[in-house]
Amino acid sequence: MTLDHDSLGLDSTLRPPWLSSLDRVLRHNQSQVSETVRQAQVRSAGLSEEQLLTMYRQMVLARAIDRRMWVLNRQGKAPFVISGQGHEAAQVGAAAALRPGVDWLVPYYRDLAFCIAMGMTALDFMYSVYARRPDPNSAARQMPSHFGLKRSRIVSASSPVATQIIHAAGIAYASKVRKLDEVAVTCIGEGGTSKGDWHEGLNFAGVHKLPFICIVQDNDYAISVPHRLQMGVDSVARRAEGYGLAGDTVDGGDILAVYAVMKRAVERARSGGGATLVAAKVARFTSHSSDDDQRRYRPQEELESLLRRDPIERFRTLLLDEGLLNEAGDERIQQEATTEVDEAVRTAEAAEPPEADDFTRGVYA
Amino acid sequence: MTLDHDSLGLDSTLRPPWLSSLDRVLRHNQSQVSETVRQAQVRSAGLSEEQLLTMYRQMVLARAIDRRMWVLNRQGKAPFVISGQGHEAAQVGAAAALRPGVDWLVPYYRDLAFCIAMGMTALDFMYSVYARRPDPNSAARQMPSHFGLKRSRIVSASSPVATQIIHAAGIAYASKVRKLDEVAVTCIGEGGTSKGDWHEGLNFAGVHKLPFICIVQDNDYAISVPHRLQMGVDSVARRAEGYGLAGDTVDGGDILAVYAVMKRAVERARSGGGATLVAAKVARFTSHSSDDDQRRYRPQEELESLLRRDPIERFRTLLLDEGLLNEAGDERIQQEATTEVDEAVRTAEAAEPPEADDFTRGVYA
Amino acid sequence: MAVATLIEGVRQAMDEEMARDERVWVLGEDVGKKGGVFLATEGLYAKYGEARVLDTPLAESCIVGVAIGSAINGLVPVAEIQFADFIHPAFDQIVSEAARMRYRSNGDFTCPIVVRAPWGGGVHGGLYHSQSVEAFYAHVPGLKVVMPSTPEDAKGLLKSAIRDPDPVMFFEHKKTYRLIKGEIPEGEYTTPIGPAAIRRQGGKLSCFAWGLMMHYSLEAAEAVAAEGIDVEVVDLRTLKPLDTETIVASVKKTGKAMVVHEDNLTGGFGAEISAVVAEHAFEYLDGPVLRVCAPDVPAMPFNKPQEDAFMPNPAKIAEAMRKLADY
Amino acid sequence: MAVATLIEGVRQAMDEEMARDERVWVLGEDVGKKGGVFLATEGLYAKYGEARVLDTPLAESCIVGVAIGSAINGLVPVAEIQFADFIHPAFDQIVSEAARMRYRSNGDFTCPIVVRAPWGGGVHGGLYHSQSVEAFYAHVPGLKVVMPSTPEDAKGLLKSAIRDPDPVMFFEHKKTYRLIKGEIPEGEYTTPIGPAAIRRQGGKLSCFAWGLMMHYSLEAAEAVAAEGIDVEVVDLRTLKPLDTETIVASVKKTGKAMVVHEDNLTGGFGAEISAVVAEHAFEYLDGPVLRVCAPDVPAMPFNKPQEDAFMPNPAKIAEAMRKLADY
Ligand SMILES: Cc1ncc(C[n+]2csc(CCOP(=O)(O)OP(=O)(O)O)c2C)c(N)n1
Ligand SMILES: Cc1ncc(C[n+]2csc(CCOP(=O)(O)OP(=O)(O)O)c2C)c(N)n1
Ligand SMILES: [Mg+2]
Ligand SMILES: [Mg+2]
Repeated sequence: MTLDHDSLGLDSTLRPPWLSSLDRVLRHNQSQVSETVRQAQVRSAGLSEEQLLTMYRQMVLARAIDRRMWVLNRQGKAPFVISGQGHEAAQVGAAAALRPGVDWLVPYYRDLAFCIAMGMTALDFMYSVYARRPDPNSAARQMPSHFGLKRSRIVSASSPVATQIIHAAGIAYASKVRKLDEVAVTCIGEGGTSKGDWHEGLNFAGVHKLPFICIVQDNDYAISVPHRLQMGVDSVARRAEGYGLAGDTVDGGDILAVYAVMKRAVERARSGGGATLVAAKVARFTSHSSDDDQRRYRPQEELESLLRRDPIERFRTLLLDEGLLNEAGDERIQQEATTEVDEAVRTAEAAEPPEADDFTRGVYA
Repeated sequence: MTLDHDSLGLDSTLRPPWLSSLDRVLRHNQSQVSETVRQAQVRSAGLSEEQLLTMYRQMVLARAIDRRMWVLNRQGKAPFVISGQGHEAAQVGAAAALRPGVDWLVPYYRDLAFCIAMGMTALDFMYSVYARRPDPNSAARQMPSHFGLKRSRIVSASSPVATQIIHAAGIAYASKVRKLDEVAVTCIGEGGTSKGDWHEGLNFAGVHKLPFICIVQDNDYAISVPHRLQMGVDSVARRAEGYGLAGDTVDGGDILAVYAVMKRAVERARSGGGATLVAAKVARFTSHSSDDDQRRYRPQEELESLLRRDPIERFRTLLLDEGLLNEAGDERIQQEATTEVDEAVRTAEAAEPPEADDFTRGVYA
Repeated sequence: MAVATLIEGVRQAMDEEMARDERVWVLGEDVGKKGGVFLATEGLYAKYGEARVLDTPLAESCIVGVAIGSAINGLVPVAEIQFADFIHPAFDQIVSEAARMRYRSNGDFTCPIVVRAPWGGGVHGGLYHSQSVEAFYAHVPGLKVVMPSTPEDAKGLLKSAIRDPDPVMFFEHKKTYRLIKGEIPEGEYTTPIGPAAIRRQGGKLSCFAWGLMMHYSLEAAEAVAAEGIDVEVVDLRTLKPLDTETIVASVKKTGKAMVVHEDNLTGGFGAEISAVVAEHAFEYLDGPVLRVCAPDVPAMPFNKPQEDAFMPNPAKIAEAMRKLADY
Repeated sequence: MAVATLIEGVRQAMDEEMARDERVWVLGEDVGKKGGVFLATEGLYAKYGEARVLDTPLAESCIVGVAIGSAINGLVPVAEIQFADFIHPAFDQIVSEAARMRYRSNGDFTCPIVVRAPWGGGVHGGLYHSQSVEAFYAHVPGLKVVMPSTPEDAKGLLKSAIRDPDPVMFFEHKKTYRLIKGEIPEGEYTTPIGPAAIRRQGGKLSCFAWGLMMHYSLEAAEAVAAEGIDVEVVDLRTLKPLDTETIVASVKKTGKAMVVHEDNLTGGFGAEISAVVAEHAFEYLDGPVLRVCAPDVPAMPFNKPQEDAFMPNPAKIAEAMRKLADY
């Protein structure tokens, strides 16, 4: 698995020379972290070998789907693509602390890996990329990455940023009133925290000590708007106290750190200890979406440095070093992901588009 | 000066026996604070004797106007009354740190004393209570206490809670860009901090380190909704850090403490040090408005305890103890206030109501 | 049948539905101990407790958003917006979220919520406690918009709204709360969302209205009846779905149409009624379609002379009736 | 005269006004280095610096509220809302604050702001990147609503909007940004806010439209002209104030009227045009007033077959023209 250099917005004709050698540099840097530290990390996480490998598989699959989207976009088959590359550890690490089908995910558009980890299949998603009739997210009414999957309790997402935060609070309020042992998790970018709805949702969760967790995936940019113009503070987790929430800032590239933070947050939620705000610092590898070109506003050194922050590579190295994975096993996982994506693409591509006249259906019950 | 017992929502027929003796209790309690402490307070405030007496006069006048409104309401002359009784020290203490006509006040409906201190006259206000044509706030288009006075840079206030916070941020942004030495101060209740606009305004002020101060007058209630259902934290000032703002919680009944906090905040603002969030804990003496009856939701002991929190009585005692005021001087101040209110009432009552057809004027330039 | 106020109908509807179905809950500012600023929820807090009669933070987007979330997770929320004037901060949650949840998820997630709000003027409310907001929401597919004008309808329609599987905006004219009294049927009943009610049969012209203006139109109709002008007054009750059948049928009969509303003229919902008539009843029309509305000023002033001048009233309506009858 | 795109007209207007008047500034999401997601502000950041071309936090209410505040303190803001679909969170600031500042303060405080937003569909935008929002704002007294359809007007009207002493909502159809090219006069000019433009003279029927639909209506008019149906196409350009004079005069001439818009039918601004015609041109009307609009679904779907089915297009418009001509 290597990074999708193209998705950095550096299309092949323009790809600068430094890119060719970066993968090596990256691998080298990461293996310098002491082995003992890593082993301790893995042990203390309290995750079984199987769980760890499942998490790795989910990340790999999400990345494979994501990269394929960009290919489809360049082929003119996917008119719109928005990506989660670079956010996978934050999402899969968080999902690992949840119970799919019991806990709620109120997602945002970068949560592909999160959704995969909660039960969405590559095919479920590819239907939406191709805007095909069987799309379980929205029957192709919405753009892709506007997730929604009833069987996995992934609540239908819209485009307006931050509205979902309040829905998650409402879901959690219902869980509390109905005495259901459920946690509502909702995600958003750091840009989205500037919206009134984010505030109103967190405040409500704080007042009622709800089983609610808000994960801010802070990738330093809201499209082109940098962190410094978005907020006057280094981490939004600093806002937790002001709402009566627990707050954590975590390296969102470190899947085990994310898992640990989320495990505590879930325990807090389920034991009546109240809500948590997690700020996960992540890297946005791609342009904001297929309509954007991040070279317009991100300096080249910054784009280069992203390559050293691949959360999948980081987890892979850890698993290899731990002896939980070998190159052959990794190869198999990559291959399985590719196969799944190939099949999803084939099936989705062959599926029917929605019936034109069907669009007036379902406005009301 | 005594409290307006009626305004506690306890109308005379229902007034319980305990009220008759409370003034004495109150005065007794307050004089037990050691004299040296008080003198130190006054000296360290850095306010001249004249300034202190001006502040006292402003509070007394505001209270006199406010009490008269309720009388007019009972007489059927003022259909709607909303009060600032109990908030006066927070407002006048804050205003003392500002430069009227230079600094901006973006007020809320309880800011009668604040407006008086910034330059509004009893007559300016009474015109609006009577909904008379010369009303400089809105030409009687708005309900009373929707302040606005161009010459004093008091920005026209609407009813929707919290919208004004963003206006103040915008004003401060313009001051900064235009390199004008101005501070924008905006007020709101603790209930209003739950609104998205409050958050969006504070965030913007934090990003740009604006010459902006938000004073939250926390009186424990938003109409009937108690603090515990409004926010999951004891003081909203705890939210300051999360915006990159300075934050202070202050006893809003202590005029000198408020002044001190505001003086620092103004210095910070003017020196480019950024914005401040002040939470002033105050008591709401009256029902929310003339349409409310707080006995429906506030326990009687709580209403009684309010009487021990009169900020004017507290300041008066301090001034008396300091020798800055004597009973005769106080009497004169009270008398002057009464006279000013009497005259304002007379003039306003005699003024013309707006011309009926005039209401279609001034929708556009 | 007992005579009661309109607000009592509203209160009873919530009380009965909460008793009937424990998923039903009420949320809003001051709906708890205080029983709402108009007392629409009086007694509910004592009866059903804080969890089901919740005083929310002062945040309208939060109120609607929490309602939506709770509906997704099995509850049936009745959200109160204290004044319709303060519903604007919730516009995005209502228009982008509530109205589209079903559509965008192809029916997998739904939004059975009710948003109640007192609207309308003539109560010294000034610019921000008097507004009409129905035009904004009646334009939005996915929402239903209900505007009762009688105690019986207030109760019956609110009960229907609570049981409706889709989001319902339920607007109660605050001046009618205690002004309008009427009989409320004993026992369980609901009033269907959709059909208009012909409140007064007439042959000369059709007058369409809702809320307080429906009552003013009836008054005006009585006034001109003495002059031989026989007006049919149609209480639309529901703006969305709109009962175009009844509207068109009435105009077919009378040949003349007018609409009365308190909202300002331009882009008010009266325009939609006019447009329906101008398209679907054109061949029966014997005169222009008139609108009696507030003028295009931002909202009604607080001072009495100007508030009076702003509001349509029976006299102004009667004048338009005469003018139309004479055409 | 140089031929340019519509968005180039928009960009030039801001550039020239910023050069002319240093109080003018631009704020919004991504308007800075990136130059806006559609590149409407391209080059301005480099030319005028961050303080005057400000990337704001992701918060629409903040964008409009800061614009209002800055206008109170002497600046002339041009706020960009990235997509009209995301203007809803600013509804309260626009309707309660911007529109009423002058009125409620009796002229002591004013609100000379411009709020620009790209609207409209046919661009694979799905439910939330395709909406029409003009009906919401054209209903609100205190606002002006401008909807240019040509590069010349986009520039001239935006310059007028920036100089206007009152809040102007300036809606640019995103599909016309690069699709529609036209001549932009050399040198300084403005186009007045208010008057409609007759884009095609015709005697058989009047067709009122704006934005992309104006162009589709012209196309349709050409198509039916071959069949002998001579359509007058009126580009309203400004919905508020509405040029009722031109509307009524056109219907007096042709005797038949139709409106085309992309927004959904019920309560869309087409209803207002119909109502104006049905009241003020009734005696000249020889047929029903038709509306060709999107159906009442919450917004246009992302998938192509359904997006196409949602949008009015020249064929659908031509069909309505034939039907009306035949009446
Ligand atoms: C209310 C609203 N305003 C604007 C947009 C357009 N928009 C979509 S994503 C985005 C940036 C979001 O940034 P952030 O929250 O940091 O999330 P990220 O994309 O970086 O993960 C913007 C401005 C929107 N979808 N909703
Ligand atoms: C957006 C909005 N929602 C509701 C109201 C009705 N309302 C007016 S004042 C008020 C309570 C305000 O409480 P708080 O902010 O604590 O200020 P206080 O009155 O206690 O000083 C409410 C709910 C309003 N004016 N605006
Ligand atoms: Mg981001
Ligand atoms: Mg309060």
